[in-house]
Amino acid sequence: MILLWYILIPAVAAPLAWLLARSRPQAARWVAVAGTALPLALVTWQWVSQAGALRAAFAAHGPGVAGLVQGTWLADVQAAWISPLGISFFLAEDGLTLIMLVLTFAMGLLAVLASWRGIQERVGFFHFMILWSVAALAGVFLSLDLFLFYFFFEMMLIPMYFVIALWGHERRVYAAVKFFIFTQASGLLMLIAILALYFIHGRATGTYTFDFTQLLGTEMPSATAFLLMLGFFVAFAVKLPVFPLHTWLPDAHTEAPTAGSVILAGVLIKIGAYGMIRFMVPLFPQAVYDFRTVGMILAVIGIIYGAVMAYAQRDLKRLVAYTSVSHMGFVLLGIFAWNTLALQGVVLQIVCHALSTGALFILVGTLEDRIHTRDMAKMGGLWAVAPRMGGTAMFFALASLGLPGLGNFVAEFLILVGAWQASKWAAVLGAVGLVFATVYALWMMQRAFQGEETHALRFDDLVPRETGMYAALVAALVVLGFYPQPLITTARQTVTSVQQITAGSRLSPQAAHAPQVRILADGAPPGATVADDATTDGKR
Amino acid sequence: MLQLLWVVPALPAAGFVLLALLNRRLSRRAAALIGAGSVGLSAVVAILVAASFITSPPPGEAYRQVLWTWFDTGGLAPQIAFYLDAMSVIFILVITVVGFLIHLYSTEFMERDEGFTRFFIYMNLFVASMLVLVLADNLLLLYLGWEGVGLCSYLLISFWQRDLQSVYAGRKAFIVTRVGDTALIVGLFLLFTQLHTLEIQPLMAGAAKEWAAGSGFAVAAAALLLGGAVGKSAQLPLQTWLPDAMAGPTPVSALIHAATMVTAGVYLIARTNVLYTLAPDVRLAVAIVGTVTLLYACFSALAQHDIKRVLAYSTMSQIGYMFLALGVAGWSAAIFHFMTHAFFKALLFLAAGVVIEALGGEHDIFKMGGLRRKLPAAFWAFVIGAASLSAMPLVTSGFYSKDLIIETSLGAVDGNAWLWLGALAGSLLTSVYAFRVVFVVFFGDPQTPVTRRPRWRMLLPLYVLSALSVIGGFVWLPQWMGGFHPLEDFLDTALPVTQRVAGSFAYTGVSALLTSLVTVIGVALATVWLVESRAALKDVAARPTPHAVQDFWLHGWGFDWLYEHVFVLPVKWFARVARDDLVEPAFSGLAWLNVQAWRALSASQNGLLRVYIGVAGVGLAVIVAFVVLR
Amino acid sequence: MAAVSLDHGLILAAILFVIGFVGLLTRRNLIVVLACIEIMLNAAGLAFVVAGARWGRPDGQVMFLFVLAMAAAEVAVGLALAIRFQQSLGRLDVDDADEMKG
Amino acid sequence: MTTLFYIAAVVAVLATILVITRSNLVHALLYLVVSLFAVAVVFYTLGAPFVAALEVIVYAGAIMMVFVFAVMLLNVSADSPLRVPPSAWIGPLVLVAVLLAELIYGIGLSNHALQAGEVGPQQVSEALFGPYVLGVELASMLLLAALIGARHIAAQPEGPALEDPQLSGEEPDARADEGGEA
Repeated sequence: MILLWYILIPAVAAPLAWLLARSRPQAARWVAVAGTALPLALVTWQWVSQAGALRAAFAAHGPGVAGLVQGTWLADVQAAWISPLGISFFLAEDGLTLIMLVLTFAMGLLAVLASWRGIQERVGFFHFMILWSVAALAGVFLSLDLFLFYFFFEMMLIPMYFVIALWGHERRVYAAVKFFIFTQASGLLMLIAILALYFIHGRATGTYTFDFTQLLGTEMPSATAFLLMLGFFVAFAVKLPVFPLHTWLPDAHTEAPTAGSVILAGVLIKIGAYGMIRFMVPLFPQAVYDFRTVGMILAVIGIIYGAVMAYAQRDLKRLVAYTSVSHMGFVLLGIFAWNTLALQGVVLQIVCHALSTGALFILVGTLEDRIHTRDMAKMGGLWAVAPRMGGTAMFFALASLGLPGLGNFVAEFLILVGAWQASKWAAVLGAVGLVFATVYALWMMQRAFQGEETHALRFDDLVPRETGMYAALVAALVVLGFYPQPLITTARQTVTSVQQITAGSRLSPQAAHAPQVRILADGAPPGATVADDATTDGKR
Repeated sequence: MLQLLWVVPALPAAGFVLLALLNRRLSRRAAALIGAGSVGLSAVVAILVAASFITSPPPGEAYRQVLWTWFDTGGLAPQIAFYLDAMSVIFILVITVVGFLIHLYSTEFMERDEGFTRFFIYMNLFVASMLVLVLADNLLLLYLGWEGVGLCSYLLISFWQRDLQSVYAGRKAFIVTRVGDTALIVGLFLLFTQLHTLEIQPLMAGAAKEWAAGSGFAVAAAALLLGGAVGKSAQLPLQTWLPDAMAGPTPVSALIHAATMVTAGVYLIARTNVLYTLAPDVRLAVAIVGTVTLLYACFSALAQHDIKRVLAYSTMSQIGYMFLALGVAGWSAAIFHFMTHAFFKALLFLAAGVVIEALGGEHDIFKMGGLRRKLPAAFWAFVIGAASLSAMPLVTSGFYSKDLIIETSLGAVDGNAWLWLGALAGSLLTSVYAFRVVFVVFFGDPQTPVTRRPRWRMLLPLYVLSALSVIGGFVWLPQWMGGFHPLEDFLDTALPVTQRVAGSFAYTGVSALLTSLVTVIGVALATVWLVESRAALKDVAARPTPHAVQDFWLHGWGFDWLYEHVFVLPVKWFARVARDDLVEPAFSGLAWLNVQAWRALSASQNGLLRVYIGVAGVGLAVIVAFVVLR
Repeated sequence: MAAVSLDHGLILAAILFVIGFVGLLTRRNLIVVLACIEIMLNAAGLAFVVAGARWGRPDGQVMFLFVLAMAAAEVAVGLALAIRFQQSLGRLDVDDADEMKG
Repeated sequence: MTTLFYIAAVVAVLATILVITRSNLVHALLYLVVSLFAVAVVFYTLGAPFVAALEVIVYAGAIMMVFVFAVMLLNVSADSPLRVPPSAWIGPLVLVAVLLAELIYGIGLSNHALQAGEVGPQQVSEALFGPYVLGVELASMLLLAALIGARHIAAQPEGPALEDPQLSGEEPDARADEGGEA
């Protein structure tokens, strides 16, 4: 039942914040803090209390670790909802979900804190929207019924639309509509794919159900599977975003208020990665395998193109937005590599990117609050004015370029090592992307913070509330850089189980002509990767 | 004592954290104390550890200390672990001792700078990273240190952030080395995928076991690591960043861009020597890269008139010697030269720093002159350094290490006469440019008034380094001088012994004689050249106008121009063209089509009822036609 | 009684209908437009009656009655509109009422 | 009877053509009455005396009277300024020619004979109040609605009711605009 609380607490806090703000706007902020901090505390508590189970899963041999396969979840809720159509209210939580929930609530809290001063208009409605989106996001990560997933998936769009359209910057309506159209149109493709899957499975077995665990392994012609996979892929690719479908992101991130950018970059786009790992690949392993070359090419293009585009921008926030495109290219690369290393890297990248890019967005937001511009041509030499801010920006710029010792490096390294095992060229080009990351990160520092201060900008350095936020993020990134093991252990259950699900697809002849390609191979004889991990475990 | 190994990098790291957290709340004195003190303590601990290592060697001549497992997944489980063997002992000693001296020097050199604390934050981080680099037990941790020093190099080159020139130089340094690092990290992918570990010792053992000599994997891995090494060590073709890196404060140049960081490539190759033994072609490439770079840098150094750029090119050239030594399997010789080079090059930079400070930030050697009497300490330090750099026979440490390399380049089984000739020629040119600087800066007539004289914190490092530059070479005397070589014996516990051609001409002392000869000739040439142009030197404006060749050398043989046009400008051009996103037109085109369709359809809504009815009639006619003609 | 051909009855209805339609398209006077609509409705009613007569059934006539009721209602509203039209625009030109355009 | 049908048909067509071509409104309406009478005759020849009677009473009588009243009320008998140029007739004529051709082709000239005999008022009434009683109720409601609607529309407006300013009112976004800049 604890899972229900994750959705209910923010969902109940949302109208409460709205109502209370009528009399006292400040009350809405505190309600919003409570509405995100409470589930955050709850999920952290759950994490700590389940640490033993997660570690056991990490050390275990064989398929005992697999929540998805065995139905052994950390927690789950299953209730009939619209039974005649086979729709159930099915929430379940495993390691990956846990991480995503922590991320969601942490980013939600951060978003609330980051807009403490910036949002003065319609305070109640704003926090209503933020809490609503947090609740919907929690729902997305928890639901295992495809219909329920789609329900939350669409539900989360609405508050984001309003957040961008009402509290955004100059071109906010354009950006909001663009965001909505992109996501909605691609979401509809996914709905079609879900429905097709529903009917195909229903016809074949006689049970019409949206239950993801039952839909796994549905038999269908490979061409059909490929089309359905594309439906899912487009929806998640728009979210992620993947190279040719990314153009909504710079606009949305740039025009959104700070809180919106934080949630967008921190959690919302991660749905793409989550959906691919959780749903797309397990449902259509063979089709994903067929699509892999294209996927990797798109990933690599995204990495390099995003970085070059970031370098090309004048608008600081837009620059940061494009770095997301680049970083999400790594995520896509890792997903298509589909082995333990790459998937662990993806999970780490999801978390670290949320922290580093979220921090950069907050930083740009605080800067904009102070100097009322995002145009880097009007900045320069800000380090001299606000050294703490400069140092903070430097830190997160370095995190962005993948400096070892920070979490992003571990993530990118794992992804690239995993990708190397799937495709050498993809890994090499991904590594080249790191050079471009250096270019844009240092360029950003130079344009905004270094050089002579010529624009006579004077403003306050970071205030304690901001310093506290950044300190927490810095600490998290450093800890993840030197000891990411807790995350890896937590994600292991998911990473192993999704690979076991896809293991069957290797029985197809595809395996024969690609011996050195290790996609989907790690789990091939069930427990191959498990043995891998276990040996290293045993040695220590 | 060996258990204290982790303290060596931890102390500067702690200093970094402390300084970074307290930052502005610290007084300059406190910052200096923490900054220099932590490195000093680290040096003490390093000496203790080294002493303990030497007096009671651990089993297997190596000590491994595991702190914790970094992460563990999919068979990849690198640890935060340190590995101490003879080679890393030498490295940590040099890094901490020279590092401490330079920190001490900096407390005075930087005392009037507003970013005093920030300077020590970066410096401490650098020392910590460098120590991690040389102590790393696995390649991933090494890479962490590798990138860490690169980062500090960037931060310190662009330390004076108001000056966009230095920011640009820092950026260039980071990006160019990052290109090399990309090769290195790809090498890591390859090594891990093939050999299933990144721990250096098992990796090397595995490579020796699994790969045949000259096998594709070995060649690829060695070549990729070489890519990383040339980037970090400023060898051709990734050398362009080093001269520009001189935009940073002089102690930075001394520590990072002379003594320690730039030699990381040498360390890497020596550390992974098994791969290079397995890939003789790549090792030959290392030797060729070294030789070509050393000659290239010598010629460039001849034409410079910024004192620090001369030293930068000389650093490049000396690292070229180290690469040459590595290329002919003279592993220990390279480490030996690294050590002496760290002493005399740090000395040269610190002396140059004294001069620069004294003249109020003047870098141009032709605006110096006659400083022999005004700054005697700097003069003698610089002369000792220059003599050591040019391998002045017998009395300088540089002679012993460089001579060893020159000998090895001919006498090792992989050596050949061409490399030897190149090394000799380089030695000649080195003494020419080194003493050219000495004569121009310290002799002749004063050009710029001296405004500041060094005090003890700047002088003490000069004295210590001068002494080390003289005596540092006596730990490995050549065979014809009696063959006293404790350093060689020590390093042989960690590195393979160089295979020598028995009875080679190289070891007879004739080669050493030649080396000495070219050095003396070089100094003489410098004298003659300068005496001839002495008249011209009186007037800065009448400085010998650089002719085409000199100009070509001055600008580093046009590499900057080439890279600018081949790599930088295309990317910039693309960035400018694509600023509004190349994909965007596809989507905005879709939106445009929609708008056009809307325009067209709304134009038909003209409000005239009769027209609507007429259109309805047409529709009716069409429908009826369908019905009746069906 | 020599029976009238069904087809001729229907053709008469069609002719009346299209004449009304031409009027609708060519006349701008609102009253005439309404009259044309009456013609067309009447033609439709005629078609019903003819069809009813084909089978000797009353249904066609019943439909005609409904058409009649509708025509009456339409005229009532239409003429009321015409009065308002005249009052606000000063004349009865349907082309004047073109403000609802895209 | 057949002859009568054709004569009435010709009269009806001619009168109708005159309706749409007369510029004088009253003339046009009177031709319309003629047309309606002719159609009433056609109904009679088709064996439907009841609707023939209704055609005369309701259409030609009541509805046309309403028209005439309206014309008198508005005092717009002359239509001359509203004439369309003759060229504007070409399009509609072509269109209806096509339509008519299609209809005639569809109806065919197959000479289906009609059922002989007439369907009297009694049968109509039985059908009307038997199976179609719901339709009758609906028709009565329609008439009532039309009555009320006509009264409402034609009533003299009190104040500017038709010019509704709400359509061009301020956008909901207006406030947020200021908010965004603040």
